[in-house]
Amino acid sequence: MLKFILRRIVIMIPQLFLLSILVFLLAKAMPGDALTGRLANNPKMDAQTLAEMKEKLGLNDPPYVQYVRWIKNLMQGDLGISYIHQQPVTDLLSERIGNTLLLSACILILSYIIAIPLGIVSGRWTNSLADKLIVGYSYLSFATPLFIFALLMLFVFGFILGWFPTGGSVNIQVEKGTVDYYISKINHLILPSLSGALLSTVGTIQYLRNEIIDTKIKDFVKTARAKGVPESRIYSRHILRNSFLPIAAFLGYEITGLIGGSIFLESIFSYPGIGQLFLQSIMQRDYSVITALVMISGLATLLGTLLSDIILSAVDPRIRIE
Amino acid sequence: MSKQPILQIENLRVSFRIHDEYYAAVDGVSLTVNENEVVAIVGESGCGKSALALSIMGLHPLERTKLEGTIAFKGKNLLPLSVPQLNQIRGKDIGMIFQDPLTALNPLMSVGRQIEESMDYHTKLSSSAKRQRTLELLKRVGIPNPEKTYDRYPHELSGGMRQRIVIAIAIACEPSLIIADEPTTALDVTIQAQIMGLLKELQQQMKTGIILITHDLGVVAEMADRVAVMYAGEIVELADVNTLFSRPLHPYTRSLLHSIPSVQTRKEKLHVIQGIVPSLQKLPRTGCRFKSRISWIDESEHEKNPILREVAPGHWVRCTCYKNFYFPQDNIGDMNYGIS
Amino acid sequence: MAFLKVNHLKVYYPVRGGFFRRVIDYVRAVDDVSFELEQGETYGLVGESGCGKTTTGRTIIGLIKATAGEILLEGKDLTKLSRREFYHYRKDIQMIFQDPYSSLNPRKRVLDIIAEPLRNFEKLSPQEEKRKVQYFVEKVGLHPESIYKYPHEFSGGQRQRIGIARALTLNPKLIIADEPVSALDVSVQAQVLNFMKEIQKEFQLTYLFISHDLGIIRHMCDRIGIMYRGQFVEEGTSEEIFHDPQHIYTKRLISAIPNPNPQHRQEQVKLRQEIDKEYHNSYHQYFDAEGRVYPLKRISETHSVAIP
Amino acid sequence: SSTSSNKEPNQNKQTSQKEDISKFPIAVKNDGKLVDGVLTYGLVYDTPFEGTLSRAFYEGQPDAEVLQFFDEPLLRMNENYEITNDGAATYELSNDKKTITIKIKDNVNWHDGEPVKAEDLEYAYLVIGNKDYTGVRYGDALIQDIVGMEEYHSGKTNKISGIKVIDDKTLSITWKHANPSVLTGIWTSPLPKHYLKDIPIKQLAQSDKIRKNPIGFGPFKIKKIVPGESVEFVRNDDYWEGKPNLKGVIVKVVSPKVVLQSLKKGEIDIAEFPTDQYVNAKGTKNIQFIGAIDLAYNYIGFKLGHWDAKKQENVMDNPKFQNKKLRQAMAYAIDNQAVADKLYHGLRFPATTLIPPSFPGYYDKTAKGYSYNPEKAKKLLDEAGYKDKDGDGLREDPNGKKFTINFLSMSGGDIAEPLAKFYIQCWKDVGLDVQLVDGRLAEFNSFYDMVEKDDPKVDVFAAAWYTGTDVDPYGLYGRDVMFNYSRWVNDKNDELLEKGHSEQAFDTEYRKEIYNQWQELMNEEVPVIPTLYRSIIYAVNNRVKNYSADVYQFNWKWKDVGVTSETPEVE
Amino acid sequence: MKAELGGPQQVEVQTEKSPSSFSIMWRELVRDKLALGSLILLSIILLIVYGSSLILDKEEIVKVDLLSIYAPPSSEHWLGTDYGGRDIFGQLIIGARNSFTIGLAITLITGFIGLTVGLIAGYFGGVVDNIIMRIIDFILVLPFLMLVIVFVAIVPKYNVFTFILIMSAFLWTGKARLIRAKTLAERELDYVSASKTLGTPDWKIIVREILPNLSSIIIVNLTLNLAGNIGIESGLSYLGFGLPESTPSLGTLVSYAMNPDVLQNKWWVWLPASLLILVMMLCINFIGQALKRAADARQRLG
Ligand SMILES: Nc1ncnc2c1ncn2[C@@H]1O[C@H](COP(=O)(O)OP(=O)(O)OP(=O)(O)O)[C@@H](O)[C@H]1O
Ligand SMILES: Nc1ncnc2c1ncn2[C@@H]1O[C@H](COP(=O)(O)OP(=O)(O)OP(=O)(O)O)[C@@H](O)[C@H]1O
Ligand SMILES: [Mg+2]
Ligand SMILES: [Mg+2]
Ligand code: NI
Repeated sequence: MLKFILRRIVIMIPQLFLLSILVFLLAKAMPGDALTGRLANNPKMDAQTLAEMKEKLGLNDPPYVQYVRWIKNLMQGDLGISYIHQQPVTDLLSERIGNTLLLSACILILSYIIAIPLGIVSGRWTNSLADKLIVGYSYLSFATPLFIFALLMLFVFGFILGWFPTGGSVNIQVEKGTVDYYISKINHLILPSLSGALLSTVGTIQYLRNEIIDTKIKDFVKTARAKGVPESRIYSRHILRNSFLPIAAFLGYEITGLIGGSIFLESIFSYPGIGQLFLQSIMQRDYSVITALVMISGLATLLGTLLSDIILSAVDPRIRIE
Repeated sequence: MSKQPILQIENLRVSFRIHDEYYAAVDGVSLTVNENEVVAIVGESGCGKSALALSIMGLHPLERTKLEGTIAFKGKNLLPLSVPQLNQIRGKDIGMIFQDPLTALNPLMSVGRQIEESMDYHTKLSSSAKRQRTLELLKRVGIPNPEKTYDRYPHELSGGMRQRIVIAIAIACEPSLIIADEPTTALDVTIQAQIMGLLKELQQQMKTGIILITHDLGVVAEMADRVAVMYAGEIVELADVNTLFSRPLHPYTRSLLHSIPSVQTRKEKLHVIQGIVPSLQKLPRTGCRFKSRISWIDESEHEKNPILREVAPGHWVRCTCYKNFYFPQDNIGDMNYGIS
Repeated sequence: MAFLKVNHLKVYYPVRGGFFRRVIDYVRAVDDVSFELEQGETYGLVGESGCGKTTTGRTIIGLIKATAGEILLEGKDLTKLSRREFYHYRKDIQMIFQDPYSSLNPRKRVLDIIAEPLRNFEKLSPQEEKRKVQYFVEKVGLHPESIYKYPHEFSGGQRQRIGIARALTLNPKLIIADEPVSALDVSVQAQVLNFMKEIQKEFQLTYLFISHDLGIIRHMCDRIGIMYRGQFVEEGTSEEIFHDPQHIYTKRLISAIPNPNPQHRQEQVKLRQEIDKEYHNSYHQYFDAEGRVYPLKRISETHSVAIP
Repeated sequence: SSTSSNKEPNQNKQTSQKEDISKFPIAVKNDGKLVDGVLTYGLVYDTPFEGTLSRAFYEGQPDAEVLQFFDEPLLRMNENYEITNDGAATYELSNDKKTITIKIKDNVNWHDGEPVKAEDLEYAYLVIGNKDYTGVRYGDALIQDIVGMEEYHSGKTNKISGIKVIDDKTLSITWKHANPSVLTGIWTSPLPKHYLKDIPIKQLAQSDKIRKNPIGFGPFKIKKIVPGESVEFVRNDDYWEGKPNLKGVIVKVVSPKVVLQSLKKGEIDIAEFPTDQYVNAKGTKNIQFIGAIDLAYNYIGFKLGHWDAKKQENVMDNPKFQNKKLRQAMAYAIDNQAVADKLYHGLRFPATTLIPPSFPGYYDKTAKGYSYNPEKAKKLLDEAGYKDKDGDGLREDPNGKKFTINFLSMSGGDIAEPLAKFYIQCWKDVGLDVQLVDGRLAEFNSFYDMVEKDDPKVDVFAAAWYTGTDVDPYGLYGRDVMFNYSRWVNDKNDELLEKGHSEQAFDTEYRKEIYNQWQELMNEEVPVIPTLYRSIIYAVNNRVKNYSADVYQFNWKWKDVGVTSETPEVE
Repeated sequence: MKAELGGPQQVEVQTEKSPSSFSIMWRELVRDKLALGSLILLSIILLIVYGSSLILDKEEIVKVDLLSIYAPPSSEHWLGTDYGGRDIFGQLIIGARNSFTIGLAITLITGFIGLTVGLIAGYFGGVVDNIIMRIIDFILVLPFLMLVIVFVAIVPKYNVFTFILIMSAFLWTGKARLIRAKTLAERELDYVSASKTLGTPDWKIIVREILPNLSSIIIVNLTLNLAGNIGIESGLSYLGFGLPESTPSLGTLVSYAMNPDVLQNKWWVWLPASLLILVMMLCINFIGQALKRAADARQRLG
């Protein structure tokens, strides 16, 4: 098992290396740099100082020199300094990544909480009215753009009904570590994560439904029935466990999707996380942050697939990892 | 010696819905299985053997299947029972063995647990007692290392082992009837021989009745007490095993027996049954269903509405078309064969 | 000279493992197998599932690469040929597949299926092609009109015939039949077996007949090789194998066949038990310390057994 | 001084109404009685604030808005953005106008109780001038002009000879040249030396003392920061000007998309309000809108040459638009009034000169600019030889060749596209074939990349400048100034700009006269066409008292701002 | 973003091995009232959209008219106007055409690439497969948004065509995986071995033997994908990297709803486009589901 994980991680290294080159080249290929047109609020600047600053930031070095410098630091765990935030990228990320992880985890959990029962109902009672409604909902959610939906949620539940806070990740007036603090955190999470979750159920519902339909006609289910196992146990013990396999396998890939979705959610709900940070850095050409984020999300994707494999091997005895 | 009937099937019809219409895959089958008796059902693929077996267990998808007639298990009709009621009987009084031992086992559950599972619902044993019993069962079906095997998963076992597990599941609660749907078809001959031996041995020990579905006449000859030959949803011939092999009457039974190459005798040419089994929708529903496949027997020889007749004690044949069909090696005249 | 001579054929499948997924071991699917086929005979290959029958057959026809050994067809070693050269020998060896459902492309008409080899090897006009296809279709006992139908419109036995017609179009000398009837229903098996015998005479075919059903082997084959874990345990004529089996494995195999005579039930069971006992008692006489069989030893003109 | 807008507001409005910024109140009206309450201030941005909470280091506007609560410059400004003696310090200018002496008032203390000292201001200069300094403030000409600054910057000295700490509270700064910009642009924000001195300058910007626990001497103290999203302030009882009215202030980021709703719900009390949403927000009962003209203008520039980085000067070598009449014609052809009224509902209005009315002292009220006059435009084009010779409705150049103008415009916000389209249509109406560069609007970075690098694909570009408080246009139009994006060079221009910040220009009348001449010159030569002036609007909850729309706080103070009820009014 | 749905693992579709699968598909489609209705509705929509976009003057529609900004629906502007005074109805028609064309083109291009790559990887297996799969894995970890920005910035003319190419460059991987998996299964079947023994060259086996057998899952997959691809540019429009406004698209219209004022008060700008996307997606989905049932014997309605 350990060997397997190690092996997979070793395989990741060249991938990440390639990714690093590509990302670096892309970052450089984007028009403009961190200083382009960006001195909007510093009206007093002369060409010489600007050149001096570019020099200081290393923007004048040939790209390969910049790359080597970057990769060297990267390997020592130094992600560089954000130009825009004037802060080491590691610090910046540690401020933000917690929020995104929390949000993503909530979305994931919520979407499973919503999707799994629906998928089960719809797979178990195929072609029933409930099934049709659920399938209808899953199409609808598939067809609705996330940002519109999130905005509507925000207006309805945040403003019109006023049930939830409309921005930020926590109320600043509560003391960190108190019960109130955690309640406030959760309260701020509900709306964005629910918006994300409601729209990201379609995959899970459909997979689960298909999988149950497939599994319920398998021979071993017949065997279980022939044993006299009650219907509810047939589902809980035999069909569902088998049907969850592809969902478990999908879990790792979900991570990629979450990073994409967080860009929208974070900007609509003013929730400071890395999605928003990524967008901001892209817009402002904050190279060190962009490259760090891409590397991290690449790593997350790779680890996600690894995670999927590990989960899969944990639940499926047929897949043994030596 | 009079035997207690445990299962009495009367006039069973099993119909499946295809394109909004129901087609009978099992059509008016009556069959009795006595205690401590092995009844074999043979026939070509698609003749309705499995459909018959599944209907006893109530395992057909309810929304697409229509069941008519009666299936009386120890005098109690199973057909009107609800699923929870059936669950009282399934696994406890009737056990089932499926054809493919790999797909018949849940890949995600240890085999020990799978055997134990039926005890969960049919006995009040403590978990250690259940485990104890499972280990015994494993030993009984000839698994060399029960303790170790208990925690194994199906894919870790060989085909023969798996089939033993399936058998262990079927006999876990000492049922009085076992339905074995092609239990050895997927296995090699040597393994097949072992499994057959095991089944026979268990049957003799437990005095259970067995419905053995197969298309291998060799297996039938070795295992069965009585044989029912099915064709196109109907039983065309029913007799005890010796009679059936020595004096087959229905042309279909005869053809089957002659078309199989045997190790003992080498023929230059095998007997060929013309044509194919028609699909469910195209099945002839009137007259002798085998008619179209024996062109050398004249139309008029077949009955209009063939029924299963007892032509000799315990020997039942459908349709009289066999009568003028002469087989030199048979000595019909010798016996009291007549048409009642 | 033998028509087909297989010499010390080995086919190993690599097993990967370890940190770098390197090959750590091999599955010895075929491990040093030698046999010969004479023109016009039917040679049976029998054994338990997984013993390497299919692999042997597929290696001979070139679907699998041999790890070592020679396959001599009329003296020419097929394993040493380049792809291009092998192309010319293609015509001489054809194959009948086990599953008549998956061996015919469901999307093609019978005409296209049967004409496929013709299109590869001969440039025929559409008329000629059709005529030739129709000739073979009739030869295998199907209606000439059938050529415009699709495989799903035929029964298993008919499909198998289509497969045979396809194999015949190139006038092959050797046909490898890998369990040609095991997927067929009992009542249809006979059709195909009879038919195979017929065309063998007509086209002077040599069969390498693979099966695990000893009844069928007995019915079809002149000579038989019994395989066990990639090796031969016994080889001989049909008579010799069935009436005078020498190797305990062969005996066991034969005794396991169910006897279709209910009267002999008791004896059959007894025989089986005896042989099982013998198998356990004298195991080490037949298998070496690793459970592998010994090299074949000739005990008569035609009969060889793997005993030390 | 210079810059650009990266926040092209979103636009819109009902066709009929038209607003007029001059009719907006500058200050809120509230006659209620003050209570001791906490006010919530909204940072209306799509992105979190960066959190570089130091005047010497911040770059983003959100940070600046956070800074105003706990830190301030030592010298305050009047409505002409000139320093006064009302602030935490007083100043005196020497007779030669080259030396300023700043005296910090006695009761001015940092939030940790330490007094603000002269060495703190010196320290600010030492940081900014240091070669390890990571911020952008050193670009200021006024800072570089300090005697000894260059030597210090290059590392030759470790003190700036032009800056002298006279005593604990007094300091003088001497420049090489006398420049009236001193009055509007002098740096007077000290850094708490006692607090920061142990941190290497290179790491100041990233240190916790600036990012997490910054101190200032402003009316409020930072209590807590949630990075990127909110800051909690409490009253600084020790504020030099007296105890502030508010018990505390909460600053939090609010997305522009929901700012109106947040205001209606009372979630925030004050926010800079996106002008494009004003028409819908108008009439909201629980809030008042106050506004002023912004220190900015939009313009359309012609690419007349390129920037020679080696020589550090602009070279006017692009022949395409050298003909003044062509430029004038293009200016006459566009209907800015329509744009202002229809697209901006009057919250932007046609610009007439390059000094916006937010500089009341220098804005030339008499300037006519270029009002919409397509006939005149056509006439000028005819005169210049741009005639339609092949009858396709589009003019060819004087040589009869196809004449296509490539127009670069920035994307962002809804209005960008129709605006660009509208200009193109306007020009087409007078027979000019104008096409968007690459057929599309350019994204912010691409836009400035092309403009700064004088991409030959670009003939004409639409951009905007924030002017800052210093009226001096040199930083945007000087010969050796990189931000002179049109690369226009002209002797008269050089002369006027030079005079504009000469010692003589300390005389406001003189300076005004010079800048009037300059505005006239620019209008005549039109290297850039001024198009629109902008407004800035604040939405303020009715409970807020003493707040005003002028960003530079010349007639109000945060100390005086208060609330008249415990909780915000809700609609 | 939404395009993820196609996802790394496609829904398993069991292929029915029968040549008349087209007729089965058709039968299944006709049998399913919902699917049939969807097909008819979709055809009508497409007819109107493609038909009338021939008549409409695109220049006129995208022309800025400052006199009728945000005009509510009226007889002159059936669905009102946007902030540029441009007719929404006209934009809706042209937008629908563009969006559908984009969706279709992306679907086809990704289908083609995915098919080619998947077939090659699946058929040859071994090293080839390994290399291709590594490439696909790699593409999966690429930062999509960033690449789009870079591409948008460096392509000289950013229009429908380049947009299609950019999106296609990323979205083929899912399909390649699916096809590969199917091909892997298919090549194990004996008819492929048969063709090999008959001397048929590899490329012919791929094209003539395997490909036709994948047709039903390809059709099903492409149909369902088409639904996903129609709204694909709306997310990018939100981020500011959608199509230029001179090229109206449904996504652009929908993304106007980002402006809270438009969202709340000017329904005519974004709602019709949203509904149109929804209706088209639902229609295509229903058709796709019916096709899928046709391809999967167990789920057929009968
Ligand atoms: N659930 C079902 N729905 C529709 N038709 C069915 C169903 N199950 C079986 N059939 C049809 O009923 C007939 C009888 O099937 P059954 O499975 O009983 O045959 P069998 O004799 O067991 O054949 P085999 O030897 O192949 O197992 C066949 O024609 C089959 O196609
Ligand atoms: N592609 C492969 N890779 C690895 N091992 C293989 C492969 N194909 C076959 N084997 C192994 O090689 C051995 C021989 O297989 P083969 O298919 O030749 O057996 P067989 O005698 O034809 O069996 P059956 O009767 O089941 O068809 C088996 O152990 C099998 O698991
Ligand atoms: Mg069956
Ligand atoms: Mg095989
Ligand atoms: Ni009859």
